[in-house]
Amino acid sequence: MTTLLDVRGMTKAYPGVLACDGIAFDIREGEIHALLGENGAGKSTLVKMIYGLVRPDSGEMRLGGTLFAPPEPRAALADGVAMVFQHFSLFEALTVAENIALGMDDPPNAATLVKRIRDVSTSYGLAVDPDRIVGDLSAGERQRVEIVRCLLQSPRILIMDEPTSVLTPQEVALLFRTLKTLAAEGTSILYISHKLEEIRILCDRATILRNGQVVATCIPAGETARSLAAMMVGSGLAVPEKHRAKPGETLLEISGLSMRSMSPFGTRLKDITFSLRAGEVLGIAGVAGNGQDELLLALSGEERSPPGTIMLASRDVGPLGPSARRYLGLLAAPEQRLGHAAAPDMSLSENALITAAVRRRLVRRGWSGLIDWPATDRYAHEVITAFDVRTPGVTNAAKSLSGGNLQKFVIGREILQDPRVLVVNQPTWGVDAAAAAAIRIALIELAEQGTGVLVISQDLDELMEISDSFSVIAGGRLTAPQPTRGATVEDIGLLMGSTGASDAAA
Amino acid sequence: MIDLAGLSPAALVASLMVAATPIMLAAIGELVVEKSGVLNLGVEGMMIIGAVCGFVAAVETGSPVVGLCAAIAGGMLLALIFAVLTQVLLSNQVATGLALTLFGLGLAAMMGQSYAGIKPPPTPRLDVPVLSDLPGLGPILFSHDGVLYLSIAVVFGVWLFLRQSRAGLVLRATGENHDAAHALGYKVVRIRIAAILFGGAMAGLGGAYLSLIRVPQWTEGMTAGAGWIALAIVVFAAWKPWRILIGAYLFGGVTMLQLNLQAIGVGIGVAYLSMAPYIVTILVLVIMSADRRRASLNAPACLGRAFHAST
Amino acid sequence: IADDKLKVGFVYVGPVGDFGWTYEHDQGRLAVEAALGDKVETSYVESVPEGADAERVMTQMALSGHELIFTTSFGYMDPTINVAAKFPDVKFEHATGYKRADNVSTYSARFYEGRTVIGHIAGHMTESNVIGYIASFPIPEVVRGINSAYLAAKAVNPDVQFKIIWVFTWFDPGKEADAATALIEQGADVIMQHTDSPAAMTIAEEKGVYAFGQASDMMQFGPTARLSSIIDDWAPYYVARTQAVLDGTWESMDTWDGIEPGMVEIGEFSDRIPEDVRASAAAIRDGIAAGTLHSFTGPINRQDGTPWLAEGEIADDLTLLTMDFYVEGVEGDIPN
Amino acid sequence: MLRLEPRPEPSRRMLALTPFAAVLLTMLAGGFLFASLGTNPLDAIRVFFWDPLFDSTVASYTRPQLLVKAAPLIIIALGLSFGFRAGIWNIGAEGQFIMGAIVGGSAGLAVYPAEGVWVFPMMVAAGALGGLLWAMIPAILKIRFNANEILVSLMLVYVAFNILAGLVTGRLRDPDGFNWPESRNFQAYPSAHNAELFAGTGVHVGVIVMAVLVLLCHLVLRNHIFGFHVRLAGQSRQAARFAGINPHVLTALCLGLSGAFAGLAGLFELAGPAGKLSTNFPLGYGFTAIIVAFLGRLHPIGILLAGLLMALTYIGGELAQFMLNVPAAAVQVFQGMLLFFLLAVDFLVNYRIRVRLRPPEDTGAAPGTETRGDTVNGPGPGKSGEEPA
Ligand SMILES: Nc1ncnc2c1ncn2[C@@H]1O[C@H](COP(=O)(O)OP(=O)(O)OP(=O)(O)O)[C@@H](O)[C@H]1O
Ligand SMILES: Nc1ncnc2c1ncn2[C@@H]1O[C@H](COP(=O)(O)OP(=O)(O)OP(=O)(O)O)[C@@H](O)[C@H]1O
Ligand SMILES: [Mg+2]
Ligand SMILES: [Mg+2]
Repeated sequence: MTTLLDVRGMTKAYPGVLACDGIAFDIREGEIHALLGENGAGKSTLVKMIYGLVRPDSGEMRLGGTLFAPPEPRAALADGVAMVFQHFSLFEALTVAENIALGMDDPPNAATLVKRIRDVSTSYGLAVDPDRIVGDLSAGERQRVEIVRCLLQSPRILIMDEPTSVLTPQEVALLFRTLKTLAAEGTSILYISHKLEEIRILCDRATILRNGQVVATCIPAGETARSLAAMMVGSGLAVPEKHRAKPGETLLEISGLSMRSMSPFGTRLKDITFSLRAGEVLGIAGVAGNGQDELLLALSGEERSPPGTIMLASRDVGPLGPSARRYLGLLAAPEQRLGHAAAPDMSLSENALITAAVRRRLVRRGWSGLIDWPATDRYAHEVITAFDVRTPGVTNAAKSLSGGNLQKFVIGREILQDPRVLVVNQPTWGVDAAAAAAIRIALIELAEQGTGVLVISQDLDELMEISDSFSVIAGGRLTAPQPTRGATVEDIGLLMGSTGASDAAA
Repeated sequence: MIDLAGLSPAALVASLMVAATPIMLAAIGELVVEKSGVLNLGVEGMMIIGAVCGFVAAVETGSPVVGLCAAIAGGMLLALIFAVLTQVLLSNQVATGLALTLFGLGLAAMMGQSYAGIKPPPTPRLDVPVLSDLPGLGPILFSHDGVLYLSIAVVFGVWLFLRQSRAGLVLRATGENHDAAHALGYKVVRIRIAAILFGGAMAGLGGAYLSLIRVPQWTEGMTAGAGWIALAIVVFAAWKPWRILIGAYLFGGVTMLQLNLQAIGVGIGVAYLSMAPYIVTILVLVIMSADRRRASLNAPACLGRAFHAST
Repeated sequence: IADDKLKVGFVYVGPVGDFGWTYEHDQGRLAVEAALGDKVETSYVESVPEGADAERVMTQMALSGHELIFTTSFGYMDPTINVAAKFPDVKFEHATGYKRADNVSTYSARFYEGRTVIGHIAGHMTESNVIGYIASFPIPEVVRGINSAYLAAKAVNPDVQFKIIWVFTWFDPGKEADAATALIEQGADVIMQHTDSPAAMTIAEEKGVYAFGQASDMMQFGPTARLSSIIDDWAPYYVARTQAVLDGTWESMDTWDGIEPGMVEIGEFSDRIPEDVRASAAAIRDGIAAGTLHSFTGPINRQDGTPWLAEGEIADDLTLLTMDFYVEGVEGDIPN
Repeated sequence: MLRLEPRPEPSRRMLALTPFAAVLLTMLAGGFLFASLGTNPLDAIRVFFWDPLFDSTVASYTRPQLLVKAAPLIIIALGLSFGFRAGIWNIGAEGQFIMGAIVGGSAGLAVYPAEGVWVFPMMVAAGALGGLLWAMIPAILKIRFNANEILVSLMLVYVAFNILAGLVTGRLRDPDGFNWPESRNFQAYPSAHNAELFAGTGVHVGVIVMAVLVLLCHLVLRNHIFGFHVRLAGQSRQAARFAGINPHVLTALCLGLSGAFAGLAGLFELAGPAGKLSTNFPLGYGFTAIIVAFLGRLHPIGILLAGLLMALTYIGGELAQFMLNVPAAAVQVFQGMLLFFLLAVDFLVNYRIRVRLRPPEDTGAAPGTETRGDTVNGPGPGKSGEEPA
């Protein structure tokens, strides 16, 4: 195979960090090439430079032998470089066809475009309806829209930044099939993911980054996930040890919970019933957009639920708000780190105050309502130390942290409040392997101390690793929990597909 | 006692169209601005600058057409200040808009100082021999000035532009998610500046309609709050061009009806009649917004948010 | 700063460019400069809101050496009295108010006299017998004007009807234009106004009905529509009062002048008014000036039919100054 | 080529320097403006910025008047700043100002001519309540019907004005006032009069209240959980909900607070400097206060300084009119320029200018990366998170 893209000495500095430091690698024609690294290793920065979104400080690229320095994404697109973003770049209020037209240099008229969308989506098995409003789509569907948008440009290189973090195993399988077809047709794919197993299955070669530098290149199929992780981190990786403690009394009991979503594009919860015991880790699997967010909101108290549907230690907490529930020991950590679990521009101290005010008594009691800032700082510091959050200090803004570090802070903030029940949604989404392992270990340890832990996750390996039992959420319904031991990822995946994931993936 | 028969619907409609045209022009301009994600509260300032520029140019050249062009240019120049401040220097849009109004009112007063008490050249009116005299439809359809027809054409054009054209799609996308638009390679800042300039042009034209056609004279402060009404009508219209037309005509209609009812001698308190247009606007807004989904879908998601591309 | 010129200050409620109330006061100021030349130095502050800001402006003027200050809006009454109390050596002249002090005079014009003249013309000129009246605020002065115009019109045209629109503004060209349009739609073929902008005149010109200039002549806004006008002419009074200060003869007094000394001036009659009407209108004007005629001469009933003035009785100034009722024949209610 | 680059932290130095830079730039540009009008620019600048503070004949009077003129602006802006930080856009403070004056004034007139120390406090309470209730209309319509509060509060300004016009020609008309559409003058009703506290200065209780409120708001924003919730909501609605803040309650609180402050300012103004209700009572303080709030960067101390600067331009403008015969319009233009320059240089607090030799392309962040100078909800101040000590 011939080299399609040759990258030499790419360097990009941001104030305070050298995001990319003389990176050199190459992509061959028809190759699926993985880019691996911890959070903040420089993967996104590198691909943004290739796509013309970020200007390198120095370095040069050659595409098919000729010098390639796209000043803007349009130029990159014109030269055949397309990109699917880590965070979707879609317009929610517009239709699929409009979104796709926006991504094209010279879109044909509406009718032709719709036809071409249909053609591409059937030939690659990527079902999308051109007339639907993107806001109505599930995460998986949105990603298909992005991919179709790229494919219509017939790219020579397709860049995908963490594409699978929001997909079901079936959707992942479908995506992989599509990518392999593309590669077979000669398209090169540059693929970023934190899921090492996927990379082993999919990718022909891998380039591993650490601190903005290339530290290794390898053939993933010839490595284990462990060895890949070790190359990324530069040392061995701790593996969560699943506990075998005996679950205690029932702490949380959900019965017949039905609620409509407050967001226009949300999923309605239908007759959710389950219970969670002290010391138990219950996993909830499911495709994104099947009611996970709504379930978390219902449990955290952001949405009130009908009386009698949520009982915490035999006490009806349905009508209570988040603060009252926290006071009683029901804590939660939502999926969205920036903007939901944490306020981007606020300091870590202030972010600690967001949930810990009640249980840690950070606000003086009685009428005064004055904040005890020294105590708040101390608590934030405690979280940082206990969870090895890498940041200069508690006055740093939440958004200055990398994804993994912020996630450790968000989870740690809840764990150190000594919850009776902790609900987490996607605890390791987009988090690098080392940080993800740390978070999983912390959750298991928490359960060992007698807390009931509910983990909502799309990452089935993660659920297999830490949960005692699991159920599947699909179309707003929850299956009866069953023990994890003895189940396989394939079993759960089938369950997810059979119970109504079909209507989300239609 | 009350002689409602004294109300002639045809005459009422014809006059409300004239009363509504300045606000409609300003509102359709602001709609485009807001669709691109920018909130410009300086409509009043741009209108009055348009009024004075149009007046001065028309008087100096004797041509109302030159006046209207000058008004458009004047409105755009003022809008350019807003554009530079908010798009390049990233100043707060609400405060900058208010300051723009203050500045515009002062500047217009200064420019117009020696033009008070002068009559501008008349703007010709369409006067189709037979049609204009048709009872009912004649005065409504066939006896207005060109700008009034132009204003309706602009509403139609904006509707067509936003719905059918690629540039319109890009504009909507920019207002919807500026980061994504930027990532797709669209020049967010340039698009927004263009939209702001269009808004300035329309506000300026609306102002000149006031000073050259509706009340052909220049007097300080003559817009008297029309710009604020235009802003209200954009929200009232839920950012839909056709509803701008309906909203502006409704507002003009309530105003004219109020005055007519007074003239007939309907014994409702004048103060209550005068507040009627505002209360009706609030009521319509409440009824429309109660359907949360529809209303929220239409507001540009990035409205009023500053955009800065970091590299 | 220390020169021997008399510093005369003017506080205006609107912009001098309003072509109405403030414009005419500023004409008076310019007349003072023209008449007294380098014996005086005038200055003004325009668009001063009534209330606290007015008080501050007057104080600053007094502090900076102004010895005579004209405050030209009713709403400046209390501020004028307050500031005058603090500066006994400064003379104040307050327009249209009723509170005086040793160093505060008041002055106003009997505009209603002018309205009798134009009401007379309007009564003759209307063919539809509907006269439109754009009223600003329901204050005694405006009510008085409506009544005197109505009585004069009625006297020559028993079928005449007044349609009145209250716009609750002194100055909003757009609204005044809309009001004029509505009145014309309601059949008015003569428009009178008690608001300050020339908008109504412009509309009248455009729609081919008659109108009268208000405060200033407004000829240029309605060359064919304009029949006549009521012009405020403050110049003689301002010159005289300034002269009095220069002469040291200034005393606090109350002036309510009308047509006679020229404070209210009737603009030239248009050629479109028939010869005989022009003559009769001139006779009324001259009669009022000579004191042989009064706008409110009995018998006059109030709107509700109760008698107000007996046969031959003339209204007293206090009733006129506080007038809050329509005379018999005017339709509608005074808003309150 | 010049390029803006976000600073990691807002610059303290620029925070202090930019207002001076803006004033200097305004002096320069204003100098040209006045020169073009035939006025000596140096004289004009002196009259605007120096004389109100230091001129031997007028300054002893104008200095305290700065406080009097600024007090309503600052009080209203303080109230607005909470909502603006939380992304709740009350544009109708003018209406709340009017209603505060109407309700507070009516309360006083209702008991006229009763004398007693309770009269004025009762009026103050009624004034705040009037503003608060008027602001609750957009609050309730927003909470219940999701109606845009910018529009509703703005429309209610016109409604309030018409109510005022109706009342002063009707029920509130001074029975001894020759039927002029005005209320009784509170200056002539000792128990209700918000009289000056220090003879000859015009400084009234409202000025003291303003000072207290500045400190109180500062404290609340920094150290009180309510202030924290307001800041949090301004950053992210979702995070605020997660923190247990009920958005409806927050909307009601922020609108209510700004309404109450505006009402309070209205009552102080009515019972003190203005004296009586009339259609000339509203002067646009409610709108000017919005600019003051942003110029003050929504920070209480900043608002105090911005309010005083605004007052300076008003008073300087009056002096310029009669001392130099500058038309009022030029004064307004000058004020507008000052605002523009203040807004224009403000970006230096959060950005630095980089000079680049290589022409930079307009490239930038992916959709996931934060855009600086940006709030999560609605039109917003870029610096809602900043909190200078
Ligand atoms: N726009 C920016 N401004 C300043 N620093 C940045 C910017 N973008 C990235 N960085 C910094 O550059 C470094 C590399 O970031 P990059 O996004 O490339 O990491 P990544 O490998 O994609 O991480 P992740 O696995 O979390 O996606 C990080 O330290 C990050 O903080
Ligand atoms: N404008 C910026 N200034 C400073 N740091 C930035 C900026 N944009 C991004 N970063 C940092 O760059 C790093 C990587 O950014 P990226 O866009 O890849 O998102 P991310 O944090 O990796 O998201 P996720 O964890 O969800 O994958 C993060 O640490 C982020 O905080
Ligand atoms: Mg990344
Ligand atoms: Mg990441």
